[in-house]
Amino acid sequence: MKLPDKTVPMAEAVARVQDGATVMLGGFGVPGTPFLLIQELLRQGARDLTIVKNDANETGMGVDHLLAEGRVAKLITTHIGLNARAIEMMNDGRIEVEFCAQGILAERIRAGGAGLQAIVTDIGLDTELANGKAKVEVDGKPAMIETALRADAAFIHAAKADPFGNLGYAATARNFNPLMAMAADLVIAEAETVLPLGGLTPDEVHTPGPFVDHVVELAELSEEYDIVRR
Amino acid sequence: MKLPDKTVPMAEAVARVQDGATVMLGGFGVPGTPFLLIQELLRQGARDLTIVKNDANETGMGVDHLLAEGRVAKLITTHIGLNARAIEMMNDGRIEVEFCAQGILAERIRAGGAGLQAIVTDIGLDTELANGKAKVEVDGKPAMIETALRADAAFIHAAKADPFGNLGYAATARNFNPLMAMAADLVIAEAETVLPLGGLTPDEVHTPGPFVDHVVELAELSEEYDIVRR
Amino acid sequence: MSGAKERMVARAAREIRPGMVVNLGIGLPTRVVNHLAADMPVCLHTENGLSGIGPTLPIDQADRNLIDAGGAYVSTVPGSAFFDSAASFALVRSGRLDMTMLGAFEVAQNGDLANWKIPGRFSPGAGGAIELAQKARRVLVLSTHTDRKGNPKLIENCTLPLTARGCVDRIFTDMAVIDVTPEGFALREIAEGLTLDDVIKATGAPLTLPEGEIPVF
Amino acid sequence: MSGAKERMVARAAREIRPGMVVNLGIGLPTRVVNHLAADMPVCLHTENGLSGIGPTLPIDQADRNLIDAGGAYVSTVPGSAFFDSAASFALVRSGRLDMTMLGAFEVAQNGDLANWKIPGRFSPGAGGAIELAQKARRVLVLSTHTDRKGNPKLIENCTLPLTARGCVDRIFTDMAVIDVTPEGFALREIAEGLTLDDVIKATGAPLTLPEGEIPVF
Repeated sequence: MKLPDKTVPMAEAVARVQDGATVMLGGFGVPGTPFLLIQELLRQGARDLTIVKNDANETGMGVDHLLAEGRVAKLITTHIGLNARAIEMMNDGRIEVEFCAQGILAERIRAGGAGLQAIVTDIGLDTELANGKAKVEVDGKPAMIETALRADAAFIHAAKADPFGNLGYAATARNFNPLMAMAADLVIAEAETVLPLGGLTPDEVHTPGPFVDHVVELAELSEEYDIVRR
Repeated sequence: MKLPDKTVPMAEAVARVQDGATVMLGGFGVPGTPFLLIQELLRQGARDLTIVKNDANETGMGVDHLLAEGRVAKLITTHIGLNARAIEMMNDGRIEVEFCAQGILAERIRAGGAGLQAIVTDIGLDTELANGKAKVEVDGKPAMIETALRADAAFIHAAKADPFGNLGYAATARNFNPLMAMAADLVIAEAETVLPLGGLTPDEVHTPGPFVDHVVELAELSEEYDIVRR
Repeated sequence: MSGAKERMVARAAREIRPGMVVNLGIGLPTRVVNHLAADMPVCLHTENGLSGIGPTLPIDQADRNLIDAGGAYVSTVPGSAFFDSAASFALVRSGRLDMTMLGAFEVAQNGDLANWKIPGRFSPGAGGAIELAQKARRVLVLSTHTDRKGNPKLIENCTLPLTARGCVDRIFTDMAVIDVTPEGFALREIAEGLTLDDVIKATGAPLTLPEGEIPVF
Repeated sequence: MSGAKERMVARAAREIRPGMVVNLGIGLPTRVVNHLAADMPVCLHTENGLSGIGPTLPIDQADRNLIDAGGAYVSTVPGSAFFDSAASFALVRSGRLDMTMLGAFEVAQNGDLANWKIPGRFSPGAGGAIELAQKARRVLVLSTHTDRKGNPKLIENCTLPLTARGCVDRIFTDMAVIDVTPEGFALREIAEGLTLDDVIKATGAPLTLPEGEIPVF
């Protein structure tokens, strides 16, 4: 046996994302955000999207392009404080925003990726994030059910990949990427480098290939990946 | 700042485990089983233990020593088919055995390590493993609550460690080790090699140091770690 | 292994399609790997934490830390990955396992599977079988057609504790290839040298027969 | 930064004990790191996936993939580890974070904290604050004693949406060090140059006073 090859051109992979899709985007701020896959999604024109991402990037970057072009119906996120447009669109009712505690967003995505229906947690029980969520007792203590999140597609940014879809992330660019790479029906990974099979050792792999559908090699990075000078 | 040093002699670390404790043991069969920590636990004499381990090893190895000496009150496990003594003691009522589906045992331990109260799953709903477990509906579908597992102590076997407790596992010796290393109040890692700080790169770390309480370097491995000749 | 069993295993191997991720259960299913072509693009998964299983190694070449779920000393291939037990079953439960091949004590005509417990006699625990049976996209059973006493394993209703309900898609035995359909068991192929009557007699539930000649394997 | 604020930060740094794992929130708390000795055995954690934060780097030495949760370009130390967001908060929720230092809009005398939302004016989301406040073993607040309009931030009951209930252990401001006790706010130390009356006037809830002379920081 040899492991299957999943490399495809970016346009072909992204064309599978339909209007109305839920799309997970890796990244925490700049590191790990799949900026070029987002650009391709923008170019192909999908609309009415539900975006799941830790943050809304900053104005003029990543998710903000989708917001500016009116492609986003809903955002499931933890913090949008660096994107004034996102806050304004939320306040004006032009997008719906669902906030999660950051680690609970991570766990809901992981639960989706792990084929669980939900997790049970006491995080946020005393806050408005508990509104509308089912409450249960575990060992006599109050908790609530946070349902698993899955997406139609997940866009992942990896530092290294092999053709089977084994992925390795760089430093804090890991963040939500390995979780989202488990949690979508269509997982597309853009990689700065695609090595031949065996180029990543079995111990270097952060996301095992069976979770990944398509691998796209980036010819070069755009400016959005660069260091942010404030 | 520099990272704290957590290396201690094995006897000192294991002495913190009391009679009646719940102890998690890494490993799937031989790989990843902390045989020398188990030997030390046996030597120090703790009894009435609840052991959480994927399997009961084979006769004459690992968990079987604790069973043979009558130290185990309860076993939480997935499969004990290679240990006739464990099956016999279960059938005679000399130990209590709680069976879990293998991946659900993994998730219950992980949930304990992640500070969650429980997970919600449909695994085993149609089987006798569902007996006595709370049922819930998620998005209109039936599921059940599997409570998180935590232990008083977890014994971990690592291939490499550094003094801060960063751990790296070898091949399929990983299995339950990184999950259990998150899920106990006292996490003791035995390591085949303890490298100086920096000897494991930040990307090579499978279990981050903050989860680990004590690091014990193994002078040499016992025969139990060897290849099993059947 | 008898000729009939060997042909059963070879026939089952033909179910594996290019691109699949496959988990082969302990026992007969493991032997399917011997019938896969060297250039077949497929990923074998073992639940103790490896995708991309390579050939089983003799003891003198074995790595003490590299086993499959059955305890065999295996190897890696270019592109293998190691992961923990939670990630391993995440893959199974979330639909990334295209196929599993499992053994059976009993299979019911509605696809119920019992393969982990004979109360009072044999209760080792289910290991990973419940999740494999319940969540693999396609569940194949590889088994002798009857038990050691000659009693049928394919029956109307399971009498043993279930592994999973309605999970089995297709059954390969030393006598036949049989699908589980909404109408119950449907005979698809028959082992070389057997008559239709042999198969019917050894089966504990009604068999829908194919139209025309029955293919032989 | 004013002298009083600088002394507040230096004072807060003295809460960090050898062996601790500490998360420093965005803003004033981050500056605590400048007051830790080079040989202090401590592990700094940032929720975006790093244990063992090293010094912040100037732009021309920065690694584009290595930031803290506030977006600063940081570095590693020998023994640092990278992990994903789920593992990062697993550490927080399971009790492995010995201490966090957070900012505040309001702290109530029962330890309730509000620091993430001013309805109608500022609703960016809580990020990781809810879990840090609810689950760190010790929660310290670093904040100015009053808001920009001079209104007290330490009050009887929070008026803003809560981050977590009863979570705050100790508060460091530019005016005082105050503990949250079962009897409400207890003054522990006072900033150099201030009178007791200054602190009482700027605080929106009763203050228990220490016996004897009040230590100055």
